[in-house]
Amino acid sequence: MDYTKQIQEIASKLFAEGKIDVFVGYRLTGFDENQVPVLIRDQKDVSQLVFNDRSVFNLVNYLKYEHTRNKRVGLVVKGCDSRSLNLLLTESQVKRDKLYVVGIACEGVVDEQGNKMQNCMECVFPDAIVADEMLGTPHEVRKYKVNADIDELASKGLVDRRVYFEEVFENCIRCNACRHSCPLCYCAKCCIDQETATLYNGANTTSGAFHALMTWSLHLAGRCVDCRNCEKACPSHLPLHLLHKWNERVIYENFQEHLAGVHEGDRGAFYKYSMQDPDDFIM
Amino acid sequence: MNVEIFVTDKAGLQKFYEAIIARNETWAPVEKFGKFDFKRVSSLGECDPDSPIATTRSAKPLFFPRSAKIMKYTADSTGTRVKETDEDPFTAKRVILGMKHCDARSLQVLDKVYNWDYIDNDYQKRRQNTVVISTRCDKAETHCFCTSLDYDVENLDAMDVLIVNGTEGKVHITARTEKGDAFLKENLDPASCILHPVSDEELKKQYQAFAASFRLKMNYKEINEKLSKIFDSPEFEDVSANCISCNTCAFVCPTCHCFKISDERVKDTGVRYKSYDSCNNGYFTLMAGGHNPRPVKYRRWRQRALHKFVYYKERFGENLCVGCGKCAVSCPVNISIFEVVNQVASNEVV
Amino acid sequence: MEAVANNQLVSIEKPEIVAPPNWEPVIIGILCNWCSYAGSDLTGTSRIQYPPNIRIIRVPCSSRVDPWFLIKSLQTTADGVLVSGCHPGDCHYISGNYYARRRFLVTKKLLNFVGFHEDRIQFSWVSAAEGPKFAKVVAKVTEDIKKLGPLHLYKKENFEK
Amino acid sequence: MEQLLVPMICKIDKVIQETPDIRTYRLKFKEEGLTEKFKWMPGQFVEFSLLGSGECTFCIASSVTRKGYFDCSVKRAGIVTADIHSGLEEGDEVGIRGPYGNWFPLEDIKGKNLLFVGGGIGLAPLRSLIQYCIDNRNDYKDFTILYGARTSADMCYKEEIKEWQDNKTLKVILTIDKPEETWTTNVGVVPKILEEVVKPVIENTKVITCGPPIMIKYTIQSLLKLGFADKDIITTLEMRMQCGLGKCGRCNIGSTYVCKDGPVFTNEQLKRLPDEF
Repeated sequence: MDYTKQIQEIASKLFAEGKIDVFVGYRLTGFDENQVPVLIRDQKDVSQLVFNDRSVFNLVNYLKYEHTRNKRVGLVVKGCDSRSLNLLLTESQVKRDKLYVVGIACEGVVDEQGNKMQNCMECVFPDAIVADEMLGTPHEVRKYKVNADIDELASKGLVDRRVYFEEVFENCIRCNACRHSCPLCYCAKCCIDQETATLYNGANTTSGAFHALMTWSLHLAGRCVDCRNCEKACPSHLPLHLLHKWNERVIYENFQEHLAGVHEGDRGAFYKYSMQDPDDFIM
Repeated sequence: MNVEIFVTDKAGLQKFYEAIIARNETWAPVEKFGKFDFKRVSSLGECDPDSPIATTRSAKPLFFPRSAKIMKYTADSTGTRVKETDEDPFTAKRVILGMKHCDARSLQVLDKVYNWDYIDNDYQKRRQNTVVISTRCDKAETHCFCTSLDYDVENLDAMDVLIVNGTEGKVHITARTEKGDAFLKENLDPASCILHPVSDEELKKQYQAFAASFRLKMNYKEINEKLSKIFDSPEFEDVSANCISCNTCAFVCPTCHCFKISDERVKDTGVRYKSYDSCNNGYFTLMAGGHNPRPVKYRRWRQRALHKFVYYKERFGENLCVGCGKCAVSCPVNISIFEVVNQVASNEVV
Repeated sequence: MEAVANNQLVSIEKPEIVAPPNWEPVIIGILCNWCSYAGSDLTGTSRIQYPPNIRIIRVPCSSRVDPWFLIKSLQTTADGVLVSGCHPGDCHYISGNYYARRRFLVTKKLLNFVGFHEDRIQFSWVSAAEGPKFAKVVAKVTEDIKKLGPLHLYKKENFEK
Repeated sequence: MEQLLVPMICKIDKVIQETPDIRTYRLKFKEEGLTEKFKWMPGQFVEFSLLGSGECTFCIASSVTRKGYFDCSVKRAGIVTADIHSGLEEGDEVGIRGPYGNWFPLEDIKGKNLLFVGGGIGLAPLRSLIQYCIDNRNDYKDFTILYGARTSADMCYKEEIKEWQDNKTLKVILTIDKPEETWTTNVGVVPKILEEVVKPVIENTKVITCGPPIMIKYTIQSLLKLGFADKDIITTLEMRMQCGLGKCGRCNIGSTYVCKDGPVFTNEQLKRLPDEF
């Protein structure tokens, strides 16, 4: 999967036609195979752009910052990224007419060791859903698969799970990198950071981490698109995908096979309801 | 100080480690979720003191805990009482194994800020009660640039005991401070070592090979000088464009020392904590009433870069960066502070 | 959970935590203003007894209950939480409880996944006319949570006097 | 460090509602002996903590020469200050750490004419110095106080201002931003009044100014226009602080720690700082 040339051509065409102010893409770090997101504002820098299976980071995240706000933006999206973009469009965070989206029919990206990422192996929608232009050959429709880690953990006993997650919360240093790297966390001030003392858990304690991670994952339940930006950002390498994948599974199984951001205008699972939702757990 | 170099082999080193762990409260790099971090260990099997991979987070949490209790208090109808917190677990006597050079150096840098004006007694106590055992790296990692900064890596005296791998499986153990000397006398079995009181030729050679393996090299004096002049450079806005303000760099940095104070209260009792904070945070400087001196990302980013390479230098005479590259390793978007600082400095405004 | 020697209760999630003698659980009840709160009122006025372990908080609607409330309750003092609202179709705000139902299911499952027993968080639909049902629900929740033992959440040790 | 951050407990002796959103709290130490030990200079600040809500930085608004108590004036602005306003009454207990920071250069201003320019809550740090100077009146020459507020209701320390007006050795000039029916004296923003009404003597005069950032900015501009030297203009800066000890890194402006090297700066010093306040 290498669309470097096509993307460079598209970007330079867009700049030449004056259609965009900023193009968000990837460039090489210059010293290893990894890539750095880059915001290009001038046609002469277009040659920096690359795209291959190391283009991991979800660029939709950059639509949150002042560098792209109120500007016409060109953007490269993979399948999972486009789902988050779709949600942002539905939630009125970005304007479609200010975006020029280059969609990729993604064949999966790799982690730093060069192994295919887990989420790519389980990916249901590898093709960009929102796009002005598509690169690559579209894939056939895949079936939703339950995450292997989830299966393994869910089969363990309550006490074991508690021990496992206690370790997770203890290792969290509450840098909030997960939140900042998430394309869907766009609130100006996160509810976890509201300094109203009775609700606030500002300290980096285990309990604060429990509170923060649980609240965060529940706010993303039914919205998380499994791009794994958070996991990549976490300096403690916490298995954050477990929380999201578990929620995704519960929602998929119980709420009419809902998957986040796969249809245009489709909101998160908590923004709608159905008469058929399970009721048996309520007395 | 009269430097004695003990020479032993890999097995002797393992024995040395075992003896330390058996006799002292020991902290060493332990693998968890696929990376290393300093943890309390009770046997050598749990940890890997010689791991070539540096810990993701620095040893900073052992001296400046991620969240320390300042006090507990009760406030009810009978009045307000402030209570002592529990015994600080970090002030006990302890040994840290497998610390890298850069980490050890960061403690010297932090000493400056903690000992000016108001002296941080807890930090002092933690420092005094800790024996730092450092292993010199054999090879530089991708993001390392410790040799490019204002300290002599070869003759660094930040650690108490230095371990260097020599040729033919030999291991050299030296004390670098009085504390380290006393510690070696107590814990090292001289029978397992040959004593070399004179030459340290081999150490020099190892260091030269290590220094030659660096990919990143810069002239810190030039950087200091250039950065101090370009506060208003528009370049900052460009280079910070792909930063996502995630704070990871500050939390893993061995020298970042900003903190916040927060209260938590349930009914009548409460605890006040001091915990890490980062200047990349949008509301780090937000004042009540809405005024924010650093309201946009590039200004916060600039504060962090200049604090590392200009402000701290002006104030305390040292760079607040030890060149460990931990921030670049952990950065989710692979921004390297080395590259960015050099890029800014190279675009000097007239 | 089975009682160990001396009839002491242990925490189901952390077996090393043993309840002090004569331990009584603390349960937070979050009730919707229009049905369940009125229902609990009816329970009182009709002199039906129910366990005193529940502390009641009134909210406008069951969909006002952010999962955060549940987490925070468990994190500070509560050993269990009961959320109660109108029966489906009876919501004062037309569809509030349908939204709430989805959120509750996910919250319950997620907390169970990270190692809390499912019964720590319970839900019920209680209408304004169902005074006896409210008493029954509270009795059941209290009994369930007594069986589960004390909840040891990371927080509590910080706040012991 | 943790010990340095533990506050001392104070009892609120008196609450004065100065304006709709400013209250002055008169504090006394609960523990005996602390009152004698707690010495401060005009311009210094304390960390005021409402246990459970958090800490706030307030300057001490009274002079050390008025013995036995100290005042903190609190404007309702953020979360903690809102809690302070709604939650604290006479007899309640709060935590105090301090005093921190530097103070007005008392030696430098001795024997000089003094011009105080205050706006809104900015009178609080000036009040500390004004009280100190009134109590050592013989050390100073002419004494002018210019104080401006948005409306007459927004003026704090009304009682005390009356006292100052009655004091024949002081000259007090008040102004409000917009005309009001009952208001008979000056109307207009502080820099305008400064130029048009006060017309200060420049020789041998020190100006001490404090107020909202925008007011300070324009006041300094008009002072320079009037011909004052940079070193004769003294102001106090506002930055977010948390530790007050020069450690937490919040109040850094360049290599300056406002909590240690400030909050009192002369305009000469301010010019050297990067423009980030």
